[in-house]
Amino acid sequence: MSDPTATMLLGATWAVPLALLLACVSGGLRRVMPRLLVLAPIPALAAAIFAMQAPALQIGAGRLRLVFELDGPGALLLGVASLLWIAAGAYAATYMRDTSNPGRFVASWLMALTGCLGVFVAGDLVSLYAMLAMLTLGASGLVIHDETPRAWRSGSIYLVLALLAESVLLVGLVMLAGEIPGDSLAIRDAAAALASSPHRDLILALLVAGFGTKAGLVPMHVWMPLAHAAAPVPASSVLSGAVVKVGIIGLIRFLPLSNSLPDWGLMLTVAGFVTAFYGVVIGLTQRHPKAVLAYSSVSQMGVVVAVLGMGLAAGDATAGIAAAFYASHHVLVKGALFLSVGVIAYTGAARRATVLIPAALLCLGLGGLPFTGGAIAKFAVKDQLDVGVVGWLAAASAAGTTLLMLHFLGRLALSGAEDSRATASRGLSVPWLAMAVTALVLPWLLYPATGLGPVTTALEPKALWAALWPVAIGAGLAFALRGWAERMPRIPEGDIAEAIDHGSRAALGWGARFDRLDAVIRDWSAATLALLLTAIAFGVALVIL
Amino acid sequence: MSAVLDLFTIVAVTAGAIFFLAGVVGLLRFPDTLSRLHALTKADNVGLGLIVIGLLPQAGSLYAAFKLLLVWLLVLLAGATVGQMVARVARRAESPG
Amino acid sequence: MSLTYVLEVVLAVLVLGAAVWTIVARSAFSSAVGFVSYGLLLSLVWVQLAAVDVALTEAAIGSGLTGVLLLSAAATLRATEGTSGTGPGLAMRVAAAICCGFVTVAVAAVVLTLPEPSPTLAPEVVAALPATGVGNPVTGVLMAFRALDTLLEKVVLVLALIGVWSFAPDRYWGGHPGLSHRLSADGVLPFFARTLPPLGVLLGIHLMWTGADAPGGAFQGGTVLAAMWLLVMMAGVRDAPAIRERWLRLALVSGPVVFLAVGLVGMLAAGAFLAYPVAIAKPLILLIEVPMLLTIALALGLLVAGPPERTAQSL
Amino acid sequence: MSGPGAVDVAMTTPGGAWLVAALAWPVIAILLMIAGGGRHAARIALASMPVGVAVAGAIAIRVLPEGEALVYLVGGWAPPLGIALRADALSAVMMLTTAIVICGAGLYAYADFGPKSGKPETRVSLVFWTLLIAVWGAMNLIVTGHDLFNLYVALELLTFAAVPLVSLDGRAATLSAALRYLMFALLGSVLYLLGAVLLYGAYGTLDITLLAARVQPEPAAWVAAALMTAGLLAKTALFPLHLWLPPAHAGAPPAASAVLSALVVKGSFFLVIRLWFEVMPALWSFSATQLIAALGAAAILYGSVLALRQERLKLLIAYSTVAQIGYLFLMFPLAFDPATAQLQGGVALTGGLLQTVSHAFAKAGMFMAAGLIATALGHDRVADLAGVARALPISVFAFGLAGLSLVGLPPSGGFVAKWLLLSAAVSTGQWWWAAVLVIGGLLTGGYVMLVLIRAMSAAAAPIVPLKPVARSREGVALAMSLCAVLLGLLALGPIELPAFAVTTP
Amino acid sequence: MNTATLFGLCGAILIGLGLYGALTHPQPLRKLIAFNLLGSGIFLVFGAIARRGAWGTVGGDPVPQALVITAIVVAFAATAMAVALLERILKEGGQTTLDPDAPAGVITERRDR
Repeated sequence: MSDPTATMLLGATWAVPLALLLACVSGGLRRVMPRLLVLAPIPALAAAIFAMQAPALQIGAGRLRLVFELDGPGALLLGVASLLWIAAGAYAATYMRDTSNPGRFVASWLMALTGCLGVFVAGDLVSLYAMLAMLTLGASGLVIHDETPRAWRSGSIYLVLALLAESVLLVGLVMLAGEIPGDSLAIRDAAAALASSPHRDLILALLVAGFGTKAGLVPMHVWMPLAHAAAPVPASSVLSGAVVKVGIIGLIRFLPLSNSLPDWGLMLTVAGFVTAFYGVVIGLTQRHPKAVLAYSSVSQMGVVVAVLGMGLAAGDATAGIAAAFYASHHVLVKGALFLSVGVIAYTGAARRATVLIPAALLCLGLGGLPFTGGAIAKFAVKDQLDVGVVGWLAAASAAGTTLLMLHFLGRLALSGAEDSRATASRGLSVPWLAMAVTALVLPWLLYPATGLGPVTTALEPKALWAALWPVAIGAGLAFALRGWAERMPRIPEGDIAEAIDHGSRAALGWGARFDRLDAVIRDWSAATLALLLTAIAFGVALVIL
Repeated sequence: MSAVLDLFTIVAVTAGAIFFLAGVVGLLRFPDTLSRLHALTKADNVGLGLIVIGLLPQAGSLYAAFKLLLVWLLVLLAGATVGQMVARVARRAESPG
Repeated sequence: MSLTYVLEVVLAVLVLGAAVWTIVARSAFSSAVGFVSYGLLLSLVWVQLAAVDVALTEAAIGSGLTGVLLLSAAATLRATEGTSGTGPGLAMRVAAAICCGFVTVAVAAVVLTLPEPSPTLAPEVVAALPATGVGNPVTGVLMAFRALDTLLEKVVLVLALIGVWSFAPDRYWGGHPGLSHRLSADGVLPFFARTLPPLGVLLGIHLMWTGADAPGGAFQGGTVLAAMWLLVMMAGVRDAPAIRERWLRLALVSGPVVFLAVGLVGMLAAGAFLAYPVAIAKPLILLIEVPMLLTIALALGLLVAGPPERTAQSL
Repeated sequence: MSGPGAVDVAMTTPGGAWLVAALAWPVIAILLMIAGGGRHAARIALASMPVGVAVAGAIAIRVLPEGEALVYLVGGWAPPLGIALRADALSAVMMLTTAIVICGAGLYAYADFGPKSGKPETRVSLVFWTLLIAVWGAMNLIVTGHDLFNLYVALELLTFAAVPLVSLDGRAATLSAALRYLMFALLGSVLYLLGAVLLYGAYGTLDITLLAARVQPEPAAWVAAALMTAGLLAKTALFPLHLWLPPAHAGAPPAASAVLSALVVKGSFFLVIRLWFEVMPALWSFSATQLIAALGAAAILYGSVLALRQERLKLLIAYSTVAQIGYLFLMFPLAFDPATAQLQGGVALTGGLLQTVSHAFAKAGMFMAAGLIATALGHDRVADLAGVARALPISVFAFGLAGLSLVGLPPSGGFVAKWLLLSAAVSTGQWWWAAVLVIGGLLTGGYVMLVLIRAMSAAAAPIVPLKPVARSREGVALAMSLCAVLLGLLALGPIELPAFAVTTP
Repeated sequence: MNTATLFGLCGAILIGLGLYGALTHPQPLRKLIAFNLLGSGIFLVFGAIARRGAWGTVGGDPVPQALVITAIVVAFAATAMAVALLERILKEGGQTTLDPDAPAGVITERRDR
């Protein structure tokens, strides 16, 4: 494919969904839109395949011009994410058929889609921020879609935390922009400038806090279980699969991986593993399968961050692509598993196996079961995680993941339809199975493209054993602890979110104070006095500098 | 000659001033509105008249003298009108019904 | 310590006394009365400040028309005086007094430290006055050097009038301002209102005419005319015109229209907007001032008369 | 001819006559409307709007490219004796904004205040259009006036035009709102006048250029600066002087609210810029700039919180104006150059100006959209907006786009403004203002989302508009919001943003 | 102390008085009177400045004098507007204080005009 066309694809990646979104203003188009959702991500898929070497797409000429381009990690994540969006879109067309408010659903969906895919192709600070904002607005719309009190609470907490993260990011990005020499806001230049910047640590802190929240690092993970459990199934599938990866790609792009920063590396690694184990432990206490999956996502993102942390500590640039590869496997698996939750709800006891068996494969795959996509994903990050104590931690987290996922499998089996002959419609089962197969197979096909080495090395006995034993331990634990799940303490979804509720209640109290204050300030005499005081204050400020 | 005129002026103006004084005293001392009004308007009109007459010799030109007289006329007119109106209001106020 | 200076100090004391009275007076009406006398005293101050034009304006508008407005408003609003509450508490009053005092002190300090010799534009005005053909420097400033202000301020008057009218209830729109309620043929006031106006109109036009070279001008003249008109309307000799009358509207805009037209012609004839060819500067200025007199008289009168309060039919 | 008293070489520049046109056409239009009566007022106003746009455009074309100011000496009399008109880049930008917003308001309002065929002249049919054009004329004068007293007349003109707009519907509540507005605005303008008087007493001129050359750090200048600033802030309704704004802006008819919130408060703000950046750029101390920005910051936080707490949509928007006005004042400390102890144009000023313009468009769009929603629902309770998004998608979309710009999300003009202000704050090391910007953005996002989510939630029963809402009016609202958003795309062009820097003589 | 300074200071005091009245009087009409007081105080200061600018035969700088005349007319227009508004509010039975009116400007049921 010729370069200009490929470059155009970079634009189409976000322009096509955006166009569909704008089309929603017309009622007629809004009605047919659910059936078009499946088409929206196709340009992105094409871009991921063809546009990797394509020259960047530039819009405008000023310093704030928009740049869109695709690097290795970006292409990898963009490809798998677009696949998930396609499948989930098809799934949603059926699943949301009789929702109360289809208009808002498609609008939010397309908004989130635009933002999510746009982030992967964003090549400069402004467009990156723009896409993140778009994503937040759309995603919160998806979370509150059911309009249950739970949905409202989750949605508002998500919105607040996401906007907070973006504000922190904005400050970081603006500071970073100040460090870039010449007239450019390109992300690659920014990342290059970051390492040598005098404000490096402050900027890094802001960026890590921002992207960390997006990726669900503990303790900024609160929103994830809430949002993913509250949203409709197809939505939580893309939220947990694709959307959280914007945090990862952000870290990959901005962390100066090529020059080693041991302190920051160590910090990130610790944060990553804490998150990884925290997610497993809390996840085990959850009842709702979607909540369990959400906590598993928290845990998995922790692993990815740990990978990046080790890479940053060692100054090893390949950590970026490795982390991206690991994350892209998670995109597929987690997306598929969320879809399965919706499928099994319509599946009777008789046919349950048709859902549980592929689900089980995926679950163990996430733990790293040989010959699954998970195995190759784990293999891809061995260079980072296979060093000393970190190696043991990684293995432990793999075992924990297996345990958690088997717990999920158990909860999934319990959440079938009453009617034992019931069977899910093709509109649901086909996308789910397709995603399942993709999750198992695609990573093996993609691995060579990452340039991390030949696939065959992943099939050597040593590698197989390294992948197998943590899974075995995890399965063993699960068998030993079977039934314990009931006796686990009940921790609410989003564990520490209660604190936020208290905070908001207090805030409301303060609001009332503001009303009273306003009545005072807007009293005529008070305001006129304020006028005179203002004049006097300026006079004083002028006389005594 | 001019001395005589000056003397005339002094006498006339002083007389006028005295009338004004009387008017003020009446305004302050008389019992009811109507008689207060009576004192005030009369005294002031005459007083102003005397002052104007007294000033006529000092007016440089015939035009200026004419203007002085015009002022007096206007004051008379206005004084009469206002006195009338105040008197009406006063009567309405003092004799209810 | 000359006699005039003593008189000036007394005058200042009187002015301040009247001012204090308007603030502390118990009823709004007596406060308004106080304001009128304050205005008259102030016009004497202006004379002492060698600003006779301002003195005339202050007496006519600042004290006269404003006084009429305030007095009638005070009469109308007397009913509500109780309802407005007692105002802010002692603490607020003290704070207010302190702040206002501070402002006064600051302004006074500036007045006392003004530079010597004082910067003045008098020489420039005197030097440039011949080009305008008028002899009264103030008129020169108003009509030539700062003609833009004067033009805009006509627009302000007309606009304020539209604003005042806009406070009328919809049903009365186009009707008569609520001054006179019945047309009375007899009585003293009507007689007064028949006798005085001819003289007043004469005086008004005279003021406008002499304004070119002596103190006076369109404003002072227009104000006198407006006062005469108000007298006629209040006495009920003539009813206030219905505001929808076409002639009224046309007369209202005539002043600014001519002013603007002459100004635009000036762009071609004298090379600048609101510039007058030296040869015919004075005639042009008079040409402007005649319709301006009309506009000012009408606008001022109607501003006092207030928004329409009766439908045009109910005469 | 040029006044013999000319101390200064100020000369009418080629094309300066356009400034006269900018002042003359609104006056002509107003006089025509009064003479022609309310039955023709709407037509006259709409017919004159293209003229106004053309004039504004002509001035912008001459000024913006290389930032060369247009000057016109009225009557050929050079300052200090005469009055000069001067249009620089700032003026041109404000003029264009005024033109677009007022045209929008006119088109939007035609349905409400247009002539009713056969009926005699009605009150609003004359008043609204006269005052709308008067606001335009006053704004033109404010941005081109170069003489402090001339500007005082302009300020009063603006007030007299704005106040009756507030109480156009004649309800008791709006009438008292108008009275409060009038009284406080008058206080503000006399304080401004007092300052101007003192400046004349000390320096013998009111011309901005001459004053800039003569002003010294001394009592007269200090007192004048303080009084004028305070007076202008009162007219701009900067916290804590906002007592009059919420009821006034919320009570006026939508088209009027749009003009009031978008333009009228910006008039006095524009004079603050003139005063601080041009008349006395060297007079301001670091503490003074910090003080004015502190008021701005308070306005941002306070106004946003109160907006969050409003139950009525129009009051919410009005309080959002209180908050957004605060942003305008953050630029002063950021434009303060400690080296020369001067206020200097540049990134900060550009950001502030961009904020002014984008807020003008966004707020116009918001009020228009809110007006349509209120017409359709018969109420504007935020709590009961469910289903509006389906009934009036375009209006809600317009509201959303406007919100996008207020929150400062790309690609809106609000974002670029925020970006510039943030980078100015970072580069001058004044972190605290950056924090204010960020928190303000969060709160803004809060109340915008509050409305949008409510509007988008499903109604129990689909809404049937009480009155039909014309698509064209929704279109106008949308156009305003689009202007706010597309303004951000300006930054994509190679325009040298700091070109807006004030050219201090 | 010469005439100009005397009346200049007089103006300064009037300004303070006017401000105080506008601030403390509960009734709008009294505020309005105070506002006029404040205005005339400012004009007086300007007049003093004009007087100081006397030059040759001209008793005072005519520019400030002309400006004061304009300003007086503007102030009158403002007063007229305020009075009209005040009387209309009275007729509408609206409140005649300037203190915050909580529900001001909210649209209840839209009345057709």
